[in-house]
Amino acid sequence: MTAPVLEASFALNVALLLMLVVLAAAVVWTRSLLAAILLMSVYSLVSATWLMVMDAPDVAFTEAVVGAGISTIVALGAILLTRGEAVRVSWKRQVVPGLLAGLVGGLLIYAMSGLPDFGDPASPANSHVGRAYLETAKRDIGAPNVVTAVLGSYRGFDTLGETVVILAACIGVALMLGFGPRATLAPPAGAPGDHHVVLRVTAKMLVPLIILFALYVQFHGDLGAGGGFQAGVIAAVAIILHALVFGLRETTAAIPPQAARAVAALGVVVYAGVGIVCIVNGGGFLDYDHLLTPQIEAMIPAGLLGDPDKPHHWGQYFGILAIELGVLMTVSATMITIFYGFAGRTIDAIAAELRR
Amino acid sequence: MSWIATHFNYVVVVILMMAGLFIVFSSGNLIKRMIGLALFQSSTALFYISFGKVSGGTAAITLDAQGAEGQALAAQLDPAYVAQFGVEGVVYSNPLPHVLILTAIVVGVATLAVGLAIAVRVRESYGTVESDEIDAVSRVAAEQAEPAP
Amino acid sequence: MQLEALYVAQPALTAQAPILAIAVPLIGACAAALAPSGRAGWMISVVAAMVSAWMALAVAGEVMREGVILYQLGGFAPPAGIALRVDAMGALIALLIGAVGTLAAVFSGHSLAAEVRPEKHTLFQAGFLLAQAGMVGLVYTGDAFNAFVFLEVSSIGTYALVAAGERRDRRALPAAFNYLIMGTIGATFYVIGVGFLYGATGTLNMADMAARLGTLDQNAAVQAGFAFIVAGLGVKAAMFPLHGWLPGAYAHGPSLISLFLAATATKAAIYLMARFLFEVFPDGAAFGDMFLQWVLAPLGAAAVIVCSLQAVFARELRRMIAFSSVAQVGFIFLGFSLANASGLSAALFYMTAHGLMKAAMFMALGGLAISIGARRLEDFAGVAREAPWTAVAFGIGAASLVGTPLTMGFLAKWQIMEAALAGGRIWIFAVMAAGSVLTLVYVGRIIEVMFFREPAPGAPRAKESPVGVLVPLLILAGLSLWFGIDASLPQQLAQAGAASLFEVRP
Amino acid sequence: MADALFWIGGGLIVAGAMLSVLGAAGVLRFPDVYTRIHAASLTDTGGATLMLLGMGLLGPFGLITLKLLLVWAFIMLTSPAAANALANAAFGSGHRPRIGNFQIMGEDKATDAAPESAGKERA
Repeated sequence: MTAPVLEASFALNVALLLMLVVLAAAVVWTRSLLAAILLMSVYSLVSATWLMVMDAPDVAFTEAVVGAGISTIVALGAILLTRGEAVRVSWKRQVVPGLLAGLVGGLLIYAMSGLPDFGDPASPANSHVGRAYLETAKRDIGAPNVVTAVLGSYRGFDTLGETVVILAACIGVALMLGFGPRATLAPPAGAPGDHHVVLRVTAKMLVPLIILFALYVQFHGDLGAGGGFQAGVIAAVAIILHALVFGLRETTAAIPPQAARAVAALGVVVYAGVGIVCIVNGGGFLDYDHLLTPQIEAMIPAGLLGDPDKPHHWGQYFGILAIELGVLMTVSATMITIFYGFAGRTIDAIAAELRR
Repeated sequence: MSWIATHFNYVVVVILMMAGLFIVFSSGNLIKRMIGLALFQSSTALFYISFGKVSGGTAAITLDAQGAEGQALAAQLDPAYVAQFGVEGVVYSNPLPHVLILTAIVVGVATLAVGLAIAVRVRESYGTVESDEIDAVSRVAAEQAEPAP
Repeated sequence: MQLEALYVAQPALTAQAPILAIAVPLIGACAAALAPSGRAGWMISVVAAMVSAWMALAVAGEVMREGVILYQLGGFAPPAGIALRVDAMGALIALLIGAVGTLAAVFSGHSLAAEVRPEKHTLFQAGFLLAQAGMVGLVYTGDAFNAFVFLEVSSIGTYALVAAGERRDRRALPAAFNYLIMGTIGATFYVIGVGFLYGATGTLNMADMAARLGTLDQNAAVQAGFAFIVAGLGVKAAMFPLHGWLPGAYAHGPSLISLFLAATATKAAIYLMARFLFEVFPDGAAFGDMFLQWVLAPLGAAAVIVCSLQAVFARELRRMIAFSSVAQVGFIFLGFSLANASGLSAALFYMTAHGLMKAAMFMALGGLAISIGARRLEDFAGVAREAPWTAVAFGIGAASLVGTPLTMGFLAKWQIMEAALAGGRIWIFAVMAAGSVLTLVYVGRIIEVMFFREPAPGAPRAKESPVGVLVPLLILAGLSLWFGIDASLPQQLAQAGAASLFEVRP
Repeated sequence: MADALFWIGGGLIVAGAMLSVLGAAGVLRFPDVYTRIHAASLTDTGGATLMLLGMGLLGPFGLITLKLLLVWAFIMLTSPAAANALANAAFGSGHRPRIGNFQIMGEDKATDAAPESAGKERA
């Protein structure tokens, strides 16, 4: 097979990947956990850039909000509660892990020779199901963003599982850190030595803006990059910002931890409930074409969305809207729960646990 | 085109996977191991996305091929490339790996959160997050008499 | 018992039964998380698990009547959409998960009260139901990537549930962490493997994948995909020597989780591995047969011998039984390695038998743990006097583990040995015999301590388990005995499942 | 006209990038926390402004321009606030600004490591 033509962006691809390798090497090498976490954050940003070059804006968006955002916050919280530096590992203890990693790497390198060339449009991966989605998505679903169509409808069951995984993490973190003595994080406003007026004013302006942006990302997912998951993380970041600036007590007064957990569970109920409604209306699970009964569908004005002459897949449209809402609820509530879990535990709480 | 150029991405993926696995296996610090695990998991994202890329492609957000934007994108394609693969109109990259990796990233952050939460509890219970010290504490506890229920 | 008439639900319900078996515990988990009190959470958990088991029963009946069930999700035909694909083998494993899940949910009422802080009960029940839903999904799904998602659904909550055992035994925390690391590496290996297969075939649907692999030259990517999938699922299935996470997680976790994981978690992973071994990589995969002969068989044999020995020398009772689980996984893999229908069917039957007996043993220990906090074997001296029913149920499970006639374990072991003899693999027969002798040694030690030894003076006295524990416990023990006499139900499903996989092979 | 816009826009982007690089050099070379924050935050907002302006000239006028404007507003809001918070935190944790003449470059590292001693060097 002749090699496909490589684009100009290939140079960018190579440069970004090399940066990733350097960052990974630095993570391996450093003993400071703070440095490792910040390097991983940079790694996520660089890989988000790389994902844009790879034509994957949805993934890039997710990687940026998750890798550089939430993961970094959670990991920083964890080292605050544990320890900032890893103990040096003697070189003898690194031989066997090195050999193991080398073994896996060797197998992988051998296997990679069997993969199609980079960028090959005729490779099996790019020509079978993947190509079919591009051709049928507009017809079956009606959303221009094929990634949203596949995520919400063709492989909606995967996305349900993904939402459930998030709920499982919510339950897991709540079980581990959500109970016992709680800390309040920041001192109340007006306490002596409080210099954070600028921060408070800015945060007050930003929190509603960030939530607005989250809603934009949520509802723009059909047309461009975005969707429930990214929007959920962004909305959670607004709440986390509030907690960091105004203290955990203020934030938990507005959104109690129990409420956050309840919303996380309700999100999955919304998602699975859409599936059940489809069954009740005579379709299969998550078959959005049966989401609306014909009577309801007849009530929708033809010109509701743009061109009245074009046929609309109302079931698919509202189905994806509803499940994205479920994803938004679960993801944002889970991220808030995770933050509450880590932020609510302080060294004092640890001491209290130890005395118990 | 040499093999290195067409498989460069895969080689990088392998290096990143090895780095992640090495950290997980070699480090004794629980937090560092979680970081290594995150690195290892994220390398699978690079793997999937790499073979979903189509040369000359654009993001899988369908546009009107006859419209101005579609025409402009189609015009950018190398004629030799078009002739070789018979592609026509706008070329899109494969959306399926993107969907799979969205799921995988989510799973990754869920794992990270639960793992770090357990690590924090280990610190609270044992006073350390180094495997060696935890083992030592456990060994001492095992040698002592059985604790009451 | 005629299986075709096993259970006939209404047609409309039967058609939706596969998805309901997954969705009901999922929604039940959310309801449990929202429940106002631990007691309400417990009730939700029991009901949801029971409905899931009922649906699994409906599916099993349907599979026996109609053969493989295909259920399209989202109304899209595979490979574009995800489909559930249930064969007899999957129906059997899901039935096991449903039954053990229901009994475990009943048992959890008393067990959690003794082991977990009251305010955590609702979340704990939610996590338990998520694990159950994830395992049923893992067994039913026909999509390779969807299987990964369910693998994680069933695992991520479980890590925290194991760690919640720290209230009684703080070693649960590092054990859970270790479990998380190993489990995640396993799942990631699986994803890498699926990635290779996707790169080679362009599809994620297992049936489609199998069809396309059949026409493909076996290249390096396919081989590596196979290796990574087997290694990844091997970690989840506690395949020797990747079983390092298992003894700690089972020995230190809460009783409910140990019992549920020991009975089902490894089984679901083994089942998925079997589907890849025998279904996705069809006859063309010469390396598949080589793998069975030269990798799986020796590893299985090593597991049987090494881990049985570790069980013999273990000091803590739960650890002993946990090591025994790894050894039993070895028996199952020995059955697989025969690579014929009778070996596979015997291995499937063994999986069911092992699930039931291990569930009974861990549940009995959980019942005892309510009254005494004993861990070491000696501390259980003479418990049969204080808690006779619990001890008898444990004894029945143990007898089944050894392979005493009239128990399910006997039939299971005998079938594998018979298949080994029929296939001319004398050495497998010998390993199994040796493994059984070792099993007898450590089970004998336990029985001797529990039934025939005087309690140490001044030691805390055990109490008989409450009724809420005894009922599910005796049902489990009764099932081990019942299927030891009339095994037609699991037997038919196992045989049908094995036959359907092997009819495509020469 | 379009040509001119292209060159002006491109020039602004390059200028913004240069400013960012200068900022990075400042972070590396300036002696204490406060001057480093100063270097980072000023060049950050300035560089971003120039680059966004350049992008606005390169792209078509319309929705994209609006988005760039929003991005700019967001950066102008957050970056100074972040710099302020950083300086506040540094002050709160005992870092004191270094005031006076510094001849010996080697001393920088020592004083960074021990922020309390920085006060002694005040002129």
